Amino acid sequence: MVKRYTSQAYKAADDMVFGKSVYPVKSELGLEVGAGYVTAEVNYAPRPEAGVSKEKLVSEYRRLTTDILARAVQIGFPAISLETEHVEQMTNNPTWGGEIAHVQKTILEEYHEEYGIKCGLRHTPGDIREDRDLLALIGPKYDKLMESFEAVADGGADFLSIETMGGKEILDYSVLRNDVPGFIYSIGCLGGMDMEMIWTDIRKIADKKGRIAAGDTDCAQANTAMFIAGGLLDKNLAHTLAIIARTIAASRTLVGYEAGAQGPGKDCGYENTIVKSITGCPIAQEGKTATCAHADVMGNLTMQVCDLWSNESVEYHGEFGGTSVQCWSQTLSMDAALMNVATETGNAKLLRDMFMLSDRYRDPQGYILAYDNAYKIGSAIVKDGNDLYLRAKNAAIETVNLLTAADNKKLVMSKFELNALADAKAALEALTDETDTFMSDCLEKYKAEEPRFKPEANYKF
Amino acid sequence: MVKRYTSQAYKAADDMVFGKSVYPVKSELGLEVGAGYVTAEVNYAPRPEAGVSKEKLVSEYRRLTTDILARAVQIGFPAISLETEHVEQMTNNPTWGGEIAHVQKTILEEYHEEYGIKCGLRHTPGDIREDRDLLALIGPKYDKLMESFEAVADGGADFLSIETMGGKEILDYSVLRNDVPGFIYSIGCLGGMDMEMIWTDIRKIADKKGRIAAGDTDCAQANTAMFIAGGLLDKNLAHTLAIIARTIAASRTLVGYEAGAQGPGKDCGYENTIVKSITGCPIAQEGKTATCAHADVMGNLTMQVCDLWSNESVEYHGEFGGTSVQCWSQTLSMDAALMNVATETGNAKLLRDMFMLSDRYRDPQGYILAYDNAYKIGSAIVKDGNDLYLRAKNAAIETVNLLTAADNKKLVMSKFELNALADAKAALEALTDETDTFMSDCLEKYKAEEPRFKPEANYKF
Amino acid sequence: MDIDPSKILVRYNVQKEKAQTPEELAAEMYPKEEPARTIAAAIFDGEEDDVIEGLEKAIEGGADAIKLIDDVLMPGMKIVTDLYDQGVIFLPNVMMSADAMLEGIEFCKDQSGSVPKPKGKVVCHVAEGDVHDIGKTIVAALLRAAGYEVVDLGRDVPVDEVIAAVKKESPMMVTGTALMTTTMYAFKEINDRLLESGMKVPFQCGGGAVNQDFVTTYELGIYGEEAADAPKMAAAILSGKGLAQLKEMFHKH
Amino acid sequence: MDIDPSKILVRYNVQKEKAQTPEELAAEMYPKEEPARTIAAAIFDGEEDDVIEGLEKAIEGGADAIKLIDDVLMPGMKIVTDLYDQGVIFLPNVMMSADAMLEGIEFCKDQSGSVPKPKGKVVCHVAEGDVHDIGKTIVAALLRAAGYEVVDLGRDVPVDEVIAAVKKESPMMVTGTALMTTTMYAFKEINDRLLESGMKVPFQCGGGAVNQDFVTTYELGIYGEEAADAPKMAAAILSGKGLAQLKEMFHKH
Ligand code: B12
Ligand code: B12
Repeated sequence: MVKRYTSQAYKAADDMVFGKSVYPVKSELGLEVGAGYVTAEVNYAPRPEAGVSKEKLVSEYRRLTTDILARAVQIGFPAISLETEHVEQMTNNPTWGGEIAHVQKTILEEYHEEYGIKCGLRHTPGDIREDRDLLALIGPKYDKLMESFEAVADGGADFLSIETMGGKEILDYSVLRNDVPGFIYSIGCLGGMDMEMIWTDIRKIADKKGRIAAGDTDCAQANTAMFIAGGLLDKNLAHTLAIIARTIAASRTLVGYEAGAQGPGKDCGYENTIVKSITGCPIAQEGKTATCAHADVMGNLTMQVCDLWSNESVEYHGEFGGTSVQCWSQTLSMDAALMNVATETGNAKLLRDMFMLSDRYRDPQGYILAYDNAYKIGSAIVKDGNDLYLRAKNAAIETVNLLTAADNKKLVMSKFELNALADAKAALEALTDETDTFMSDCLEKYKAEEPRFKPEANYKF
Repeated sequence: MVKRYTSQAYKAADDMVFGKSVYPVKSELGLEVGAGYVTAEVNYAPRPEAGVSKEKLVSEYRRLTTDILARAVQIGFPAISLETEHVEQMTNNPTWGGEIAHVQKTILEEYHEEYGIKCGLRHTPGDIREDRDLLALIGPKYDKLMESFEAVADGGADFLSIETMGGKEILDYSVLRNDVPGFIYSIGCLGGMDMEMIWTDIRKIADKKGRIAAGDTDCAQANTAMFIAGGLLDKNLAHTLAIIARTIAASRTLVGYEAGAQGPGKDCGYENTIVKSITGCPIAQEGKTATCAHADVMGNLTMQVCDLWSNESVEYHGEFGGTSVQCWSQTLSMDAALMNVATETGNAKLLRDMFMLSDRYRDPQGYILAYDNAYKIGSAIVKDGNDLYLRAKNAAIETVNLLTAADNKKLVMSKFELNALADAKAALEALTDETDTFMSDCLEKYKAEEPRFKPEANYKF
Repeated sequence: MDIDPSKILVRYNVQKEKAQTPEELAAEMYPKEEPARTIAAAIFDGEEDDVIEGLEKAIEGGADAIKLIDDVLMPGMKIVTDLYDQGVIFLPNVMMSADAMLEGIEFCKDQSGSVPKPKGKVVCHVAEGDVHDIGKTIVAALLRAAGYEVVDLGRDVPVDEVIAAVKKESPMMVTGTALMTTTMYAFKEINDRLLESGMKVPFQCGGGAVNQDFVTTYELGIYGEEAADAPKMAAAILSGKGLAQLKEMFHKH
Repeated sequence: MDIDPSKILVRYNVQKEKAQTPEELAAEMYPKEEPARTIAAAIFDGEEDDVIEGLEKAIEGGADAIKLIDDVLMPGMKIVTDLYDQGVIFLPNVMMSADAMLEGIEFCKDQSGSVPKPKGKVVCHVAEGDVHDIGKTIVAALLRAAGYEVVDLGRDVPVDEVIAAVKKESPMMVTGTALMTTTMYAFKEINDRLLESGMKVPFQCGGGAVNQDFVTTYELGIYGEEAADAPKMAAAILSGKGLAQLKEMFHKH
């Protein structure tokens, strides 16, 4: 059993700020994350044509890594971090991912040596534990995944991450049905259980190889909900429900740290403000400079307490201003420069608040993720920190309470959002306080309704 | 003769801030530029394939305009402005540009009507007054250009702009030879003379059609110098010289306003901070969110006193997060939201200063364009505001003085940059105070050295 | 520090919202007579038990179970999808209403012992190599909600399997979903293999990575921007539209 | 408000700068003997008058005017381009030195009355429809500085004219510059037309819009990343390298 968080690393929400964390981490080439400055974390995807062979892939990553570093020294950025999110071949063939990590690290070393630029490298193997129809979380694919982590750690990746998928089979079902108890079960309970297993093992590999177990994200579930919710005018999911999925996800992402992760948390974990309030570990975030990858309604807000600032993903291709990775990395680094100026001039908290206010009332999601409210969600989670069900439920209830209490002249919600919120509130109030009851009720319900749900094989029920 | 500026619109540098100008302008669909808030100005280029026929081009602009507006309402942006920089066919065939303006304006009207979003549309015909080998500033191409302005004004363009090329034949020669007197002659004198002619006529068209003569930029010269200067490690032109070309350009861009332009000045005019200090007219600027189009070392700084915030240009194509215009317009609008939050919370000047400090010491260019120094250049220009030569020379000398006086612990220049600066200083000190002497000396010198220079035909000498 | 957000953003969703609630709008659309009215309301509310109860009463009252499907259940569901199309209600409501309606259909079939002829059959799939299946799930649900029989091949479906399914099922249309730029090329192959086998079935393709320009590069392809376009296209096919007409209807430029 | 910038940025150019000044480094490279030393210094300083003066003295002292070109002027210029390649001096210095050296060559030719054989001929142009010619101008200047004869067709050059010039001049290589994604396709056409006419001349292409992936799509194309690659490629051709070897040398991936 892992040790659960039952208190928060920060005494007050106002103590949190970008660039600083309670427990900074350091890469091999001098990059300190969360130690007082914000650094760009550049993300990229190879062009489809590059996927055909190992050679082409390696060459693609060599080029884009060189491009990014060349641009960074041209503009005078003191530090840069890269994240390689594996395409499926790189994880399924662990030597591919390992070689690519090595090639990238070698380039970083050369630049570090020649210019003194501080560099970090994150590798994020894909969660390949999925058959065509089913999740197969435990078994041969799991072992292959661990092999991949070993290979990229050997290759030189400083930060090890993954976006795990535990619980996704139930979330996919419940997200299209406004089923809030299903969110709690899939994200908070099933997801959390899977995370505990996998992060315990990743930490072991990290320790063995002298690397850093960085962190996870509930991309597979909370981001799915966020994307289905979409923009202000989309009609696929109420944004009040998407944010409930998100706060529940904080309880889940937290498990990674309980099982040994140390940060920087993954960029697309929009729950990371909540998580940072609890763990004090550094986090990556994405937002307005990740429009290349997706659209969301919290572009500035997510900068509020970030330690790495990411573009999520951009396909490698040409633009008038250079290659896509050069363009986006430069914009990211300029954003980081602004934050670092604020820190150096003693205005970090003021800038943080401006970031936050830009999107606090844009959407219920921004309202809850604003660091003061996020901190309150964190408090609700640690109150029952020892129980995955109760803490996820607390997060959901606190979300509903905060939204209900919001100044409705400022956070103006549509009737539709308010109705969904009222329904969620009712569903939450009807929930049991008994974890065992909840777990067995859900087991029964979802076994009946979702044939893809294989509880014994995946969660050792 | 136009009325020259001999004083500055702002009493002090500190009075300048983003989003506010002394003389705001208003578009047909409710967008007020410089009236207290910053708005994104989205720029785009059609894909090469789209250029083959008028139909394809019109369809391309229809799609990208719809894309931008659809995204803007999804994220909740209160306003948006578009700039269409013509591809050559659109200016050479005035009806093409006119029809595209009309198609775009119609879409803006629909969105304005349905959502109340405030919209602006700028059209920027290409400066087609160029033969294969020579500039042909006056003659049939000029008339065609004026036809194009009439057509886009009829089509519905609110703001009329152009990037004129007067003097470029000499700048191209002198920029590769560290020839600072050549900068003054080409940019300040020849460029200014051409601007006076063309902007007097653009203003007439604007008045006739009820549109706004917006403004010019010294893209053809100062940006050429800036690009040749490149990044920190490039070795094609000292950055100390590039910034001299830039401050001279302020004197030139100012002529547009003297001849009737009212703003918003063009995005790529990095001299616009200087110009705004004199005219009080609103300006567009580009920087860290224009990396799609080019790289520069002043990504945040250029936001300091902007009224529109632009991405310069991005080819229309797909990205994971939508089409390229959607991605960049969203990032721009988020930047604008941050600035507007600062204004609303009374922190605009503080944020302005943070933007500025991010790049003030990154490069000699940023140092001089920092609004306090930019203001001083403005003062030097208006001191001899009635004389194109003297005011351009003043700008150059003030630039050298400011750089020389800079705290060399903070603005650390390379020996190379310092040498170039010293040479420039010597060249400037050797210059006559007599405009006529300078003009006739240069005429003789460049007629001999640059066969493409046709003074009589182009500048009516 | 706080702010009055009205100058920095506009909540266009709130601004655009209809004055009436969805419930009020739905109520106006319910049929006048009973039990159709009660059943329509039960479908709108996604209450399966109430749907069944309403159907039981109707059958007790002498109604033909199979006719109830066309006369009561389908029109009741149409109220829901119409409101979704108008942007008045959201997708989960449609999903829950569809679940309730489909239960109702099952009940009717059981009661009558006979099987009604569905409006048409559609084969749905996600491209090989791609696990992003939520878009496909929505497409399938909306098709079912509109009364079509859906053969859902799931995700990460090899080209061979799609071809085999089309041969076996002879559907009126096929749908493909791809969210990754790497996987969407399978659609071209499916197109070619279908043409080779002489099966000129309209092939509607959508999903995050897919755009109209790509889809127009293969003959059978018709671009689907949003899930609701799938039942619309099925309806267009039923009304006799051919490939060219479908492209005209669903292509934006 | 002010800031200590050391935590937010690094001026890598300053950091990387050599301890020695360019003048010191150049002085180390000057030949020992006179008048070669004075002339080399005059070239470095871009002082045409001093170059001529030095040449006059040398000729008075009995030197062969034509031999001075190869023995004194070219090596003097090479110091400049070497320092440029090492990043010690900047382009305008090269341009001014080249101007001075070229004047020197003219002077020597005048003096001897004979014309020395240049190292080789290169045709330079900017693609049709494109007026961005500064890159081309730099390329041409560096080629001249390295002793090649340059036929500069200018900018916005129709394909026909490029072909005609190659036929007429039989150059050892052709260069193309394009800054716009719309104009670079002309290079492919030039390639095809050259091949049609059986002229297998290496065709180096560069400029903002051009990248290696594009250039590798046509047989004669070799990618030029920066202007200094042009004289390097010319030298490689002189040393007997063929198309395949040139690609190997100048292609990065
Ligand atoms: C949720 C999500 C996931 C979930 C998917 C859950 C699920 N069951 O589907 C999970 C976590 C599993 C996942 C995994 C991965 N993902 Co993912 N994922 C997303 C995300 C965030 C949202 C996608 C989504 O669900 N959208 C909502 C649905 C409803 O939209 P939709 O499918 O487009 O459907 C709508 C319309 O298109 C239309 N439609 C769809 N199909 C059809 C068909 C017809 C006929 C019609 C008419 C209409 C229609 O109807 C719908 C509503 O109107 C996107 C981000 C993005 N920008 O899209 C990334 C994204 C698609 N994923 C991406 C990646 C890279 C991956 C991984 C490879 C990550 C990894 N390294 O492991 C893996 C994929 C493994 C694999 N082999 O497939 C990339 C793809 C990049 C690329 N190369 O193109 C994206 C774009 C993220 C990014 N910016 O990098 N992902
Ligand atoms: C300066 C400039 C201009 C100047 C050009 C002055 C001149 N005499 O060249 C002026 C103002 C005239 C101009 C005009 C236009 N421009 Co312009 N311009 C630029 C700018 C800002 C810099 C280009 C430059 O000079 N770079 C410096 C030189 C030295 O670089 P270079 O040519 O690439 O050369 C280097 C290397 O590539 C290499 N190289 C070059 N050729 C070769 C060849 C060989 C063999 C080798 C080995 C090496 C090599 O050597 C050089 C140094 O190492 C770019 C911005 C950008 N991002 O590039 C836009 C840019 C190129 N322009 C652009 C546009 C759109 C235009 C206009 C159409 C604008 C308009 N609407 O009127 C017109 C063009 C009209 C026409 N028909 O051509 C776009 C092109 C977009 C596209 N479609 O691809 C750009 C990218 C700006 C943007 N982001 O939108 N422009």
